[in-house]
Amino acid sequence: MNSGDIAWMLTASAMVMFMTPGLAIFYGGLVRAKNVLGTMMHSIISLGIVSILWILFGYTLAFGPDVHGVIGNLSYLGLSGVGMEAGPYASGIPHILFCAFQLMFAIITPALITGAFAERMKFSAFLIFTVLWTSIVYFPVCHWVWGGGFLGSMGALDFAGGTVIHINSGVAALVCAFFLGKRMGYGTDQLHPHNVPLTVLGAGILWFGWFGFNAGSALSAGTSASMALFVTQTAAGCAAVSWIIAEWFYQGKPTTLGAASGAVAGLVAITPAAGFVGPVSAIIIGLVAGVVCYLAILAKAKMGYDDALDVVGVHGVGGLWGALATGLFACEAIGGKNGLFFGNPKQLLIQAEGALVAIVFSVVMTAVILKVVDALVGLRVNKEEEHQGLDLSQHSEVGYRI
Amino acid sequence: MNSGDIAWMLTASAMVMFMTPGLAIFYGGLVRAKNVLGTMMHSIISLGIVSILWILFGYTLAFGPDVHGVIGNLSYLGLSGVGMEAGPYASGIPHILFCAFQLMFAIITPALITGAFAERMKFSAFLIFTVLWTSIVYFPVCHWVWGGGFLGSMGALDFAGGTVIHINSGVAALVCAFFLGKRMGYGTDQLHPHNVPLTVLGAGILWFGWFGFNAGSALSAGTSASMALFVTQTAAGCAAVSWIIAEWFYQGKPTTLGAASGAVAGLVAITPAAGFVGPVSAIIIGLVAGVVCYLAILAKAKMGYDDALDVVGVHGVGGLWGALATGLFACEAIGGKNGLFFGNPKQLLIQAEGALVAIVFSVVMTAVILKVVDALVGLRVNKEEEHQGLDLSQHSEVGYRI
Amino acid sequence: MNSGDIAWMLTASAMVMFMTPGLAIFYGGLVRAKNVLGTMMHSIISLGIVSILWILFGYTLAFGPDVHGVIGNLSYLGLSGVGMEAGPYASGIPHILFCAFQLMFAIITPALITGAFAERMKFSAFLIFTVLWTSIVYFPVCHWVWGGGFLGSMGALDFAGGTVIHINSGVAALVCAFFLGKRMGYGTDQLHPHNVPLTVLGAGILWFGWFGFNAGSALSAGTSASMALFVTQTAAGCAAVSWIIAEWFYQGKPTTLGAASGAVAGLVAITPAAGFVGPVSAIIIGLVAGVVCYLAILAKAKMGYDDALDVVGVHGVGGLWGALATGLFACEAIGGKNGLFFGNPKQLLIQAEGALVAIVFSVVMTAVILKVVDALVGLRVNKEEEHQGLDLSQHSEVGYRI
Amino acid sequence: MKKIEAIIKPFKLDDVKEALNEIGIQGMTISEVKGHGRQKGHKEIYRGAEYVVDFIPKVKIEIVVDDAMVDKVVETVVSAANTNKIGDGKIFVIPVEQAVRVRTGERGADAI
Amino acid sequence: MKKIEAIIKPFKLDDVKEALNEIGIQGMTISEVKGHGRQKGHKEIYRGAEYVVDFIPKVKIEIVVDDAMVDKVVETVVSAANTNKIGDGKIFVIPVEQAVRVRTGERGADAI
Amino acid sequence: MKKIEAIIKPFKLDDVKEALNEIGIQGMTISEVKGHGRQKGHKEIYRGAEYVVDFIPKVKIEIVVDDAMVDKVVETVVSAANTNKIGDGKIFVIPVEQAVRVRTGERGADAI
Ligand SMILES: Nc1ncnc2c1ncn2[C@@H]1O[C@H](COP(=O)(O)OP(=O)(O)O)[C@@H](O)[C@H]1O
Ligand SMILES: Nc1ncnc2c1ncn2[C@@H]1O[C@H](COP(=O)(O)OP(=O)(O)O)[C@@H](O)[C@H]1O
Ligand SMILES: Nc1ncnc2c1ncn2[C@@H]1O[C@H](COP(=O)(O)OP(=O)(O)O)[C@@H](O)[C@H]1O
Repeated sequence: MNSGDIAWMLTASAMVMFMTPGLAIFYGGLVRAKNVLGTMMHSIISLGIVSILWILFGYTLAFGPDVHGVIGNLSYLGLSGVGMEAGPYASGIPHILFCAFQLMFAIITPALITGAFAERMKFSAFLIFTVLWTSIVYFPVCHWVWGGGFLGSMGALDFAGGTVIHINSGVAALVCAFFLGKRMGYGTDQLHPHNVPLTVLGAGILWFGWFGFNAGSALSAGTSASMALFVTQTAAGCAAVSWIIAEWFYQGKPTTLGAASGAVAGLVAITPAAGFVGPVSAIIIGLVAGVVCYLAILAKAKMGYDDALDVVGVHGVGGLWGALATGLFACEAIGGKNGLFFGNPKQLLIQAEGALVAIVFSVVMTAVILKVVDALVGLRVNKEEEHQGLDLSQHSEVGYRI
Repeated sequence: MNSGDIAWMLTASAMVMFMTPGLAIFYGGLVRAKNVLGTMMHSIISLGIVSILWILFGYTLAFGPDVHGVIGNLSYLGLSGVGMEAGPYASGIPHILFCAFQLMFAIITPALITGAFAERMKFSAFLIFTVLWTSIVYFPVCHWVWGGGFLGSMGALDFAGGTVIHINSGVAALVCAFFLGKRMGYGTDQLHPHNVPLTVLGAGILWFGWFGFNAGSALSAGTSASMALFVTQTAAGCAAVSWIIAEWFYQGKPTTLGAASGAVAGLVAITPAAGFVGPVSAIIIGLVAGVVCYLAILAKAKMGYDDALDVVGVHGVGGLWGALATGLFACEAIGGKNGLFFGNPKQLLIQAEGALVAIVFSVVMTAVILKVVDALVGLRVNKEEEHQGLDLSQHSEVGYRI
Repeated sequence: MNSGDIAWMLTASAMVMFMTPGLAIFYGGLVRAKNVLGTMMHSIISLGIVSILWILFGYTLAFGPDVHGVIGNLSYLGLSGVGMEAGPYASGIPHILFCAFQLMFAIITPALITGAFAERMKFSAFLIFTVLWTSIVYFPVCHWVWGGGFLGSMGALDFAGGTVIHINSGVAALVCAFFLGKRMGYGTDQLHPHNVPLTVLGAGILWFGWFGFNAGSALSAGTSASMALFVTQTAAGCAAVSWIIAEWFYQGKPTTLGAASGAVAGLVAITPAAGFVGPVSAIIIGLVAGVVCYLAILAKAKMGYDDALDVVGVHGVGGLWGALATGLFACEAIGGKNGLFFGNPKQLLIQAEGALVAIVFSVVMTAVILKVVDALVGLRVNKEEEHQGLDLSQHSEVGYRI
Repeated sequence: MKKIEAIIKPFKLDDVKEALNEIGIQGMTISEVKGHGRQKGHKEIYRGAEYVVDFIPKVKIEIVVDDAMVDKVVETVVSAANTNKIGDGKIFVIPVEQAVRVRTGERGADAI
Repeated sequence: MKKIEAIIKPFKLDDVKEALNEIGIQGMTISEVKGHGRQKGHKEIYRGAEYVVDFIPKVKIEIVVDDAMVDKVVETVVSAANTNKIGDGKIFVIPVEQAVRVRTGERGADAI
Repeated sequence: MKKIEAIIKPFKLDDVKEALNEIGIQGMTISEVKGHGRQKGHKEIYRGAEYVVDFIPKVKIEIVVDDAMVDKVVETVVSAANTNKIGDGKIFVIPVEQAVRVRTGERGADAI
């Protein structure tokens, strides 16, 4: 073990944890004032629920010794055998620290989805959905890519979770948006953000935490983490710029929310590529991410589903672009693998296959889970409650008395 | 010295510092809008005052060579002799870095108390109180446990400050609440939070910083810190969940503020235990913390003191539970000591004794200090000022013009 | 290379990045509600623009092999040759990580200036200004001090950027304030902060990030970083205290905004001195900083320029005091160099010379750039737009719907 | 001239505004108010205790019109704001003796 | 019918509301306003300079009642809102020609 | 007595207040309202779509005065609030039957 690696992974774990409160205020600012707490609650309570699942059975399903490439076995049930010894996934740090770091990823993934069903989902339905989705969708997909499962073995590259986290949650968000239907007033009322400064601050916290996310995924404090950090900064900045340029071009004005959204889109896109590409590639990945995700959001308006906080456009589309971009820009000198532009066209195919598998699995399973939850408790609050807002109807609270 | 340890302790120090601004907004959001700045000011200016006290005489009282188990001698007055050499408390890091890390603890402890006298204390009285309390209560108690004093020698376990910080400040808060009396309008008006999103963000920052607090208390980047980080996350998450379940059961609705408060309760409870217990114990410590602290707050309503922001219920009761839980769940394999459930019932007794000593000392000394401050400048603003709010009456400022 | 150093510099880079969103909300809270987004946008989009400039040509101008002490050559154009190998500026970390750390400094410097032209600058003008100023002013001055240029060779001490960042931006801010003229309503309307809690939180984030800024400037996780961290905390705390004491004395009330501003003033002042001075010197540097910067702001009112968010008073004056204080308090035992009070009066002179060069260069170049930008697109929004606020007129957005 | 003050449910504002525009009424002034009446307030929970907040958010619309238009405006508001639930609100008609347009100084019916 | 507009100190709102409920008045509409009058404003400090803010937060209560109730309501408000300090506020009585309940279309005294 | 209700542009509030003070009017109550009329609303963009927000922030000033003062007050407000642009606002004059000072119970002209 190596105290430098441990120092960095302790920090990175804390930073990734901090992303979830960051997400809470990022999303919280985007909804109407009457839903701010209900929306933040989704993220905050995920920090609790997923921690419990993780210890009980999540870690062993995701990272227990592999069973046929599909799932981890039950060796680590209740974290038995997961302690202070080094390995098995990273030689420089204690097993429990790897487990802590990965827990933070498991927390934020279902929390990301909540943007899609914001402002109208029952709290009880959200809880059951989160428990089921994390257990049935996240843990397996995580295993497939990082835990010794078939996607990783196949050679799919996913440095910090473009497929596991962003495509996975983005696609689930799409299904949720369809199942829940539009918010009351969609298309007629102005369902606009109530506190954009809060959202921008949230984006800032996400950006900060993302260094832990991406550079931490190197699992050691070395050159890989260093390059991952640099390209993370690059892609985020470039996507913020390209998003507002696209806005300027299409709608005549660049917006602050656009800059914040662009930054997140860039962070999403660089996630799978972080340890595999260099700075100039990161510029391109970022610039494209800003434009593509912006266009995806414009397209949404025409497609008629109400993905309230644009999880699909940013995480789904951005994650997909990132997965493919990894297949294009990966460079052996950086991360040991080449992509199409460095002479290895096969990698692009593998990336696409990996993404496709995740998409299909996530779509199907999310749909099934939503059906079950709907049958159990009903997905959506009633009209009266939706009018009142989630804060009062689900939690008997109000956000502000200013 | 070891650069990995230094790297981690630099980070941990920064993270613990960040908890105090986090506390400022946690508390700030909980008061009425007219008191938001006055409340935040308490924390912010503590960052200054305590830093000065620490350099001048605080560090030497707390960590100077021990005098009869009671106090440090004056060797380190003005930090003379505290420099870049390693030790004496941690071999892996420079003395000055240990001193910096411990300073952050000294800052947040009096800041925690301020929640009890929120919305009605004179700013001048607060300043004098903080100087006296930190000097006469915090420095000695810190010495007793960590500086070579009698509680540490007795074998009381307090990994990151359950007794030194949370019981100590929680009990002081109780005394303050009694001495200051209730806020105007208590029991008739709705003295409700003005900005819950701010409070939830504050809880997020506290949670993040707490990794530095608990895992940093290992004083090195190794296995102990790794386990401390993991159980910190676990207890916080579990307590957030159990608090809202308790709410759901007792009051019919789970609240966002409950989730945030629960998280803090869990963090408090795991603080003394962090380096001594494993994940499954942490689940139990957290689940109990959420319920016990929630019940403590319900009980407060009946006992008729106005601990405005529930310092007693969360830090006092949570800290006490944590101290005892350390005596129950400590496990030699983790931290070298066993508690009751691992065959060493004596530890529980020692824990109780340690807590009792801190409680008695803190109650008596806090009462004396309050008497003195009251005689000097008066503790409480007058009615007119309380009506106007602390922001205008103490600082001639207003929080918002939105 | 050393994993401890890498761990710390990864963290420090992330922390310094986080300062820019921190600055966004620090400044954002200080303007009127109608300008909050326009103001935050300045910082957020700098994160993007400067990242691109840096990769393309900024890094090589600042840190490429020196040409006559004036500028870096083009060896590192497009970061070619800047990769995962150690050095050349720090042996313990990869070149790309040094490059990342320095990028964060390049980002925040132009962002600091934006406080001077808040509430009235055209967004397009801001963009061009930032591109030009960063390229023509920041990159060269950075080279002079840290990149092998003549100020560094001359022996000017600037641990973390007192001259490069704070004097440089503070002076540029003064020129901007003069060129842009006063805000509408200056002197008659109350152009007061709309959200002081946001500003205080921003100050908290800045404080946190500043540990990365100052202690990170040691470029390794060792004794220098440890001492830098300690004195950073000290100076910030002391300046917060001395600022509010000065307020109490002059205006009868201490303010929360004063405490927050004081903290920032202390952080600015200790920046150049951080690795060179000890704790007691830091107390004095901090105490003086709080008072001097407060007086500078009082003086502004009489001098009749509208430096909206007091960049000149805090960063310009604070930075100058810090540069000179380094020449007074530097102590060989800490950082290898002595200042006046430790028997080396020459150092003070060198410090003054360094500051003077930066001031003259920054004044002249900033003025030229403003002239150019004015000719190209006009610096200032029109009256109608200024009335409406930047949020609506520049971005068609509103900050709050609460 | 009369001033018609309508106190309605906030989410009905857009409907009412459009209905008024349709009958040719452009000018109006709105404000956020809180109402107390038969409609039950909502429940809030803080620290385990329940509170009933019986001031309910409403929107007040003020429209000054010629006497001839009063009935039409009242009817329009009634039909647009109606949800058939308690708390739909009230309309009050108040005499106005003079109206002036600030920009031009015009008075009376010309001013509105 | 008359509309009684009472401008009072914000912290007196609950007292006034309860006093009105006691005499059988349920319906009222309140809004946050700022007042200017004899009461001194408060001082604010920003960047070393003092400012006097002379618009003081007040609450406006509007109650429409039958003519017969006017005096009783006025007296009730006066005694509940009184603190005997400058700035306690004013009550104005304004004629109302018609009242309509949106939900039912009822008019006149039935509507209130 | 009459109540003068002036709806003006927010940034004109200080000018109007001072002009009123100059003619001896101290007492007034102001509130934040939103206006709809001929003045064009502003454009907002959210997620690529444009929205026109046609409720524009205004300030309402209410001043109760003796009949004799009405004209003077109206003129003062008109000249102080005028910017010669659409949206400058309106002034309405409404009869007031009674005024009471809460602190003293004084009535009529003495109360204001
Ligand atoms: N007498 C009154 N004077 C002024 N406002 C009233 C009066 N009665 C009711 N209101 C307003 O009308 C709203 C609706 O009244 P409420 O009694 O709840 O239902 P409804 O309109 O169905 O009779 C109240 O919230 C209040 O704002
Ligand atoms: N002439 C007036 N017209 C409208 N509102 C008034 C008038 N005079 C006073 N007010 C309102 O009444 C409040 C209290 O008046 P003030 O003169 O301060 O004290 P008092 O009520 O004791 O006479 C003011 O803040 C203002 O809101
Ligand atoms: N009939 C009306 N009743 C009530 N308020 C009105 C009426 N007409 C206009 N207003 C108010 O006056 C403001 C200005 O009116 P507008 O038609 O935009 O411009 P102008 O004052 O130049 O005629 C509006 O925003 C609205 O608040």
